[in-house]
Amino acid sequence: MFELNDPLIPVIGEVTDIRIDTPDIKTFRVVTPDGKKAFAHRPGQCAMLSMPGVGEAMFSITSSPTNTEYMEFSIKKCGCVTEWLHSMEVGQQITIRGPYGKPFPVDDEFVGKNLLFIAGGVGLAPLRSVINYCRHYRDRYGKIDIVYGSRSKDDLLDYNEIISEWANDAGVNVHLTIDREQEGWDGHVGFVPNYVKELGFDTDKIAVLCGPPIMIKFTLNGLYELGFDKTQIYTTLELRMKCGIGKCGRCNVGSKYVCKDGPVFRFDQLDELPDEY
Amino acid sequence: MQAVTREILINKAAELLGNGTVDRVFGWKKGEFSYDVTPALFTTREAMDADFVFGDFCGANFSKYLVAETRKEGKVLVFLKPCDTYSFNQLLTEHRFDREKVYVVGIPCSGMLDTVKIKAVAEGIASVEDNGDRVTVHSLFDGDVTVSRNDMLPDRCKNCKSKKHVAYDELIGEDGEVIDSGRFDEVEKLEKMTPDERFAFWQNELSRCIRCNACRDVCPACTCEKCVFDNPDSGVENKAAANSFEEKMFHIIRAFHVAGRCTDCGECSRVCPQHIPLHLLNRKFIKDINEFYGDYQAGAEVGSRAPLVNYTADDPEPAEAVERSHHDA
Amino acid sequence: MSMKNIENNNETYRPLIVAFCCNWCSYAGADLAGNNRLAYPADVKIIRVPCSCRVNPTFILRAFQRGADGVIICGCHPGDCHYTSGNYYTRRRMSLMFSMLDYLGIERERTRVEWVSAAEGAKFAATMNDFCETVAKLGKNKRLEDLRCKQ
Amino acid sequence: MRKISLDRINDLFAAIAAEFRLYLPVDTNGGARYEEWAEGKILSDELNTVRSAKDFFFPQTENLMDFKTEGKKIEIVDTRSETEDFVIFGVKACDVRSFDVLDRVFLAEPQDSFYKNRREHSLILSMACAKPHETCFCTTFGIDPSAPMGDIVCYKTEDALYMDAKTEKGAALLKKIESITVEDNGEAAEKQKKVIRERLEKLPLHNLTADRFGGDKTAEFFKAPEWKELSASCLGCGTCTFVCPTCQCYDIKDFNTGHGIKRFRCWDSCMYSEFTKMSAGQPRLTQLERFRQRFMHKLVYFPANNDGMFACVGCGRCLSKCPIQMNIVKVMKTLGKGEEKNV
Amino acid sequence: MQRIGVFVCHCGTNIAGTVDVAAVSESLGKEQGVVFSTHYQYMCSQAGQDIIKNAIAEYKLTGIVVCSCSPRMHETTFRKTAAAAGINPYMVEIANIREQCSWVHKDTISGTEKAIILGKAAVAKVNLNAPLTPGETPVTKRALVIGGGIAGIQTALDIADAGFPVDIVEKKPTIGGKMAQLDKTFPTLDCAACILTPKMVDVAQNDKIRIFSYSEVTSVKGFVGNFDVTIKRKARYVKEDVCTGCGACTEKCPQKKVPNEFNLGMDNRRAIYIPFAQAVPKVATIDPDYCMMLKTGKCGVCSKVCTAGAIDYKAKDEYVEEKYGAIVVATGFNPISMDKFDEFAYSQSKDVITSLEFERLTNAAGPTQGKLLRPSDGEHPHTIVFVQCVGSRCDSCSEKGKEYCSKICCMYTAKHAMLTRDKYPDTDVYVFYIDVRTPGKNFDEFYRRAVEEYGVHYIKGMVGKVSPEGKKLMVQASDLIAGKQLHIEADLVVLAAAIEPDKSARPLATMLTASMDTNDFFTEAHPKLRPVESPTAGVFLSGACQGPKDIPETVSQAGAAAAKVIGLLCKDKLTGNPCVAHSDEMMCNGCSTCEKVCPYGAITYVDKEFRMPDRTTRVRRVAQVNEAVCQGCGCCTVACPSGAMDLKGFAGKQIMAEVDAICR
Repeated sequence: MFELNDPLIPVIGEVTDIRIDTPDIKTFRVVTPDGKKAFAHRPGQCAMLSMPGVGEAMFSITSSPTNTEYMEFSIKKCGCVTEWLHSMEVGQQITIRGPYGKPFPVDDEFVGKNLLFIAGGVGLAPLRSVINYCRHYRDRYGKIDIVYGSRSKDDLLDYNEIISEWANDAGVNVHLTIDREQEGWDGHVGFVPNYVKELGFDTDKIAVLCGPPIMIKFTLNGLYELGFDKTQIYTTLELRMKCGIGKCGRCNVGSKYVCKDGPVFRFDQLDELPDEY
Repeated sequence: MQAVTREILINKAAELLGNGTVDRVFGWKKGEFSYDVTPALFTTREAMDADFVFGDFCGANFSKYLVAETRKEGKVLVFLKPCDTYSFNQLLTEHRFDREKVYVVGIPCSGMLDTVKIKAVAEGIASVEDNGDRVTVHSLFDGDVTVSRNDMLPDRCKNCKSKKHVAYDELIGEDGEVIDSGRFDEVEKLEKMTPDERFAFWQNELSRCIRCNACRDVCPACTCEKCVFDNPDSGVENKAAANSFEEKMFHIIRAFHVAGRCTDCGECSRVCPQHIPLHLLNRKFIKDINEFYGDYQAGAEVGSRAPLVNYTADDPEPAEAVERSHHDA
Repeated sequence: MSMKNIENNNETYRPLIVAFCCNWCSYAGADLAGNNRLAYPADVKIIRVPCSCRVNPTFILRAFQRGADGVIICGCHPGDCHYTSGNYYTRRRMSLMFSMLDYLGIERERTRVEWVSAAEGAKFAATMNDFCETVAKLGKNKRLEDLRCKQ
Repeated sequence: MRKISLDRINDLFAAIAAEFRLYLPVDTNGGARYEEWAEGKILSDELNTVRSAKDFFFPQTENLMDFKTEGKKIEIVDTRSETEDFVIFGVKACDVRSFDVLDRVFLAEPQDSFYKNRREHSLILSMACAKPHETCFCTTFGIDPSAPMGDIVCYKTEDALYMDAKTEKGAALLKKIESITVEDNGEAAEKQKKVIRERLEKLPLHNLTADRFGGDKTAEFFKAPEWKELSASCLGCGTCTFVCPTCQCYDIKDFNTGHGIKRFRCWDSCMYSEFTKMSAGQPRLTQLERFRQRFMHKLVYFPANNDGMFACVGCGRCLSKCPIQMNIVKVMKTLGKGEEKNV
Repeated sequence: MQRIGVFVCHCGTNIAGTVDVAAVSESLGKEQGVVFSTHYQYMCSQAGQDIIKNAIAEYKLTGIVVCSCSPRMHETTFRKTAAAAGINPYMVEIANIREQCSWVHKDTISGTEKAIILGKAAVAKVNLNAPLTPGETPVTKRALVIGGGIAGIQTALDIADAGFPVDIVEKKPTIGGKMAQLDKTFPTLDCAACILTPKMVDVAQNDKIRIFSYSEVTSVKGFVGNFDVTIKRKARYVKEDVCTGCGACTEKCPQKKVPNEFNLGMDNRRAIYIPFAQAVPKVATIDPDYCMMLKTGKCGVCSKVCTAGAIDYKAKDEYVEEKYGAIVVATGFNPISMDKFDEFAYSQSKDVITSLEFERLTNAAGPTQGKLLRPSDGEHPHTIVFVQCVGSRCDSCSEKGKEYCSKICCMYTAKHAMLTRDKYPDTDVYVFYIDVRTPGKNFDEFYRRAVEEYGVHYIKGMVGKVSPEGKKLMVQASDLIAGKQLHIEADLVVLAAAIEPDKSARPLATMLTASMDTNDFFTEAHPKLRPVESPTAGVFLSGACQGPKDIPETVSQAGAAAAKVIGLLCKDKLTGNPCVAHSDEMMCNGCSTCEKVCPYGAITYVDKEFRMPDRTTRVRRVAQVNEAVCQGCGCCTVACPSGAMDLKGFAGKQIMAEVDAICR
């Protein structure tokens, strides 16, 4: 009866590349020991990474599903598992299981729509997957706007990719901002929510939000002011998870399990949930 | 039967609420059955008249609740039984709450009934009637059974260490005396066993532990901001009890952590869903402390120096001490 | 690891002894035993602590969990503590702890506190010889072991 | 229906045990608990066991897998093995229902192979409740203690045990013990049922209803002011969770044995302050929120996802075990009362 | 994750003879975190250290494990090596595979196995090591001496001699202490005043020394190098800087009936007084308990006669706050009260006196101008009985005396007996003793002279009872050697009262967080090796506050304390031991348990505002460790129930990792 793997039993992943993105964010490239992508996923989905003896934690898969060679995870140092991951060297094996959660509706609701991605800090990590997916299938979607802000230039994730690839794509507008003036930065300065309002987007699009709670709160207000409706705005949640399959009870909010029914939610769906996320 | 009545307590509380001494009362609230009594806050006489209860099943020690209660605004009235006042003092010694924010009404106690023992008397308890030295259990199916009240007392009340209040602002009824109880008899019985017998005894008891943490969470000495068992950095964190080592580890360390601070209130044994006689671990420490370093009752006075933060130049050596704890030998 | 297997196959049971030694007296005493080439069994593994009062009873339980057969704590003689009073606290803590272990039916001979000064190399060696022999006679620690840690 | 006289009940156990591992409630000084039958073990007369029967399928701790690490390499060792068939004797109606609740969680896709393994290899011999306790309220959830589910239903009278197979597995087992049992017309069992039903009428919680709760009640109850008072004296221990037959939250932890890592699963409780804590924050900061979660889950969230099935079976364990006597009945009555006033 | 280098030393054949060093190196190379492992002939040699330095650079090591001799031998060496190569010295751990392995085990297999295990333990520990930096604190270059007796005087003079400013706080109006009350000193019989008063003058004239007489320390805060002390200068109603010490006021003051404490109440002084002729500072003081002007507002004689205009009836207590780097306690001793010794009739007869009263009776500046006269009637006593060990060496269960030996009584009694016989050869002198203890240079010779040359009757035995009968004192005693009861008709009985620490010592110890023994003597940091230091860093002990002492001992200890103070004040900064305790404030319960076990008073509690996880703020009482004071014993870490307290360098996790590695 055990020919099938239990969902809790992971596979081995090997770290083949480590990129230092910001002082506290690193991006890890992970493949199976025989060099393949561990499993297929959809944009916005997550995976459980673990180092035996240290712990297991859920991370969103940063790389696009269209990348069939490997997966990438952009991880911010903030706890014991992430601290350990940050101390890894290339060649280190870890365990990986997934994919978990519901993806962004890139193949239904998003199709044919203009898209607005708003991210703050490490919040870009889960959006990177969907942005690159949409860039890959560019003709399926309308205009793409990306607003991304961070504390400083050094804290901007994937800066090179944004500048050299995203910004050059046709129909993709990238709006970068940092919180405070900085030498060598001639772009916009200011917080993301204000910048969104300044930019003043039309409501003919779907917005996807990801970032620290305070940013989400104010950006959301800004979008409402611009006339956006809750049904047009998506986000992705972060909660403590253990099993990833909606059984252990940890990420239960109302009748939903974030690991299974999320992490991607539309704001009108979130409104139905008790305020415990 | 308890010497004070519900009415006396309600009147007292109403008086203190009325004259502004306190703004809330920590007391017992009645539930579905006679033994179904929950600690609860009351702010009005009307609420107390409706739900306040005092009787044979009001065993919960309220001292620990004061840690959280005193962080709130205002002053709280709390009813403390003699044994609770020891925990109260111990918490004060450890600076766990602000004395000024509590008004203590000491109430006498004639021992609380043991729900487990009552339930063993008859199946389907409709109600329990206390007639002084006899207790009548009304069963749903089997009629009435009358038993000796003393037989229905839990070990902690049978071997009550003190009927004297060591802390109060006001006392209802007469104060009692410290009692020379037989509370170490059970410990001595165990000490007289062979090591194999003792091991078998504890293995049997502790193997039932489900690590629900009720003993810890009810313990007035366990008010740590973060318990070592919940702290991954402590090196002893664990929450599973399937492994016999971990149960032992948990209970040994917990007993050691409260050694010299445990007032022997017996709450740990009262709440254990598996009826593990946990108080026998604590009492062993108390008995040893008394024998090795002189009598010491935690909480008897505020500010006393606990035996584990004290020493004398001629304390017994560990080997000698272990030997001495078997004074039969 | 391989060495351990060879030993297990060829020799009789040897106990695993963890010794906590205070830096100022007993660790120096152990060094003196070394200087004087006073032999004691290799079963004894020493952990250096600043003072015997640094030894938390949880360390002792941890050692037993992980497979130690005996735990000994060595410190300065009472009155001679480098930190004036540390060993007095050790004495109280360990008296109570050992008494508790005994109460739980765990062989009392598996735990010991011994005061060894920096000048007592001979006493250190003799103590360890005696302790090893005592624990060896008791055999493997079964009452405080954690089966998960047994390979 | 098969019958065996009580003085031969040991023969019955021996016959079953010859074929399967047999577990049954026996008395200990901490109340009744399931133990594997062996010669000399006597069936407990207690109404129910202190711990529920969920342990058989969802044990307090279980090893999930082992890891070996060397340098940068990791090896995963699958430690699973197929369980042998086993029999649980004397499961009460409430606990039998709890298996359905657990199935909804563990057998939902993706299935939990550890649970499934044990569940599929079990045979459940349920027992009708002769004398329900004052804490019992299984009828609230539509459970009939006089007619429990299970592979075989048993009735115990003064002098005999009656067994009725409800499944094929059950029938096969009854067949195997045919030689020591006799056929019975079921009259005694019916009589017993009647007695039980009469007794149920007398229970103080007999009229408790869960009608006011269900999957669509989140908005109604989540912000109810009553939670504050209900949770005020909650100690935050895990007693209710751990004795509960349907609570199934778990934690996954690693244990370094020095020779490798064991990844194990153990019971966890949503009442624990550490339960949802993560390095980035804590969504349920207060005991009120944690307390509310437990009861909302049982009475609202779980039914929302499981066709209205409540995650409570009315066994009453939490009523008798909670250190401060706070329990689901008080929650239901308090919250329900509020609505009554509005009507 | 650390990058650890393992270096296994052969120590010639010392290690390699019993331990397969190559196998150790190879095995440890596989441990978690180890990226480099090697072995070498002599790791401590320059070449060996170079191997370490090169490996640090080449493999970017963050931690070092050296398997070699005892850390007590070369830990410092390898720490310096690591520091020189740019990694924190506290990232080095030593596995002792020589003293504790190769030298004590003969068998190569078990020796190698053990060496590997010890190495694994060290690796496990380094994996959890964190860089540690010793804290630095500045030193206030000023010392405070509390007590102006001979101990305080000597300490102050020695410190001032080295060029550091010193303040002396003395609670009496003058410095000088007990020694100023003595007549002659044993065993040389010099006059106490003759040797003491020049020193008092030296103090007065030394511009590095300030005297706060008639003052008390009321609060001490801070720690070694940085004490903040508040000194209360009691109002003496005489302007110290104006008074010339002429003494006119003390002669004219109409209040003549004030018991003179300097003469132990055996005569009277005025309400305004100078304790004795050589007092320093020589300034008058008004006794507010007796001064009519202060009590009733009627008198003012002293003000009228004072030509300097020094009298100030409106004076108030003043508080001085001062910073000090070091504090010397020299609070001295007092004879115990004789109230509980009724059997000797001390309270019934004026002619039963203590030895210190006897000193005053024989002192030329005393109430009898040095003539030995009975206090009751002023007649010459002809039979004097000295009783030894009154209140000393008592049973532990006895409630009235002390268990310890007061040490000085044997010698001063011999002195008293000898001096009496010398001046008044017609006097019979009996000394009752338990033992005569005379260890000390020329002490025994002195005692023997008393017996042999001066014919003092030394009788081994205790006096049972003294009863006054008429003008006589009937002394009942036993002679243990002769085995008989004695009845002596004495004129004067002198009791060698036990000495005890001054009553001011206990509250002072609390302020200083210095520990005391059960007799209220200050505890020394180490009874043998650090006898003049208190366990509290920066607090030093001088004289009898630490235990009974005679003058030479006191003076030598005073000098030793001064030397320690000078050593401390010489430093500009104090570098602490970085292996100190620290508390995790979020986990601290504020229970004070750690504070109670800390032998150094390094832990204090503060009320601090915290932002709690639920975004509320709460004031919590939390422990804070003063790293400059903590010595790193770790006692608090075990006492702490919540595990908030940990010890850097010997953290609980580190020790457990070692345990795990050993038991693996």
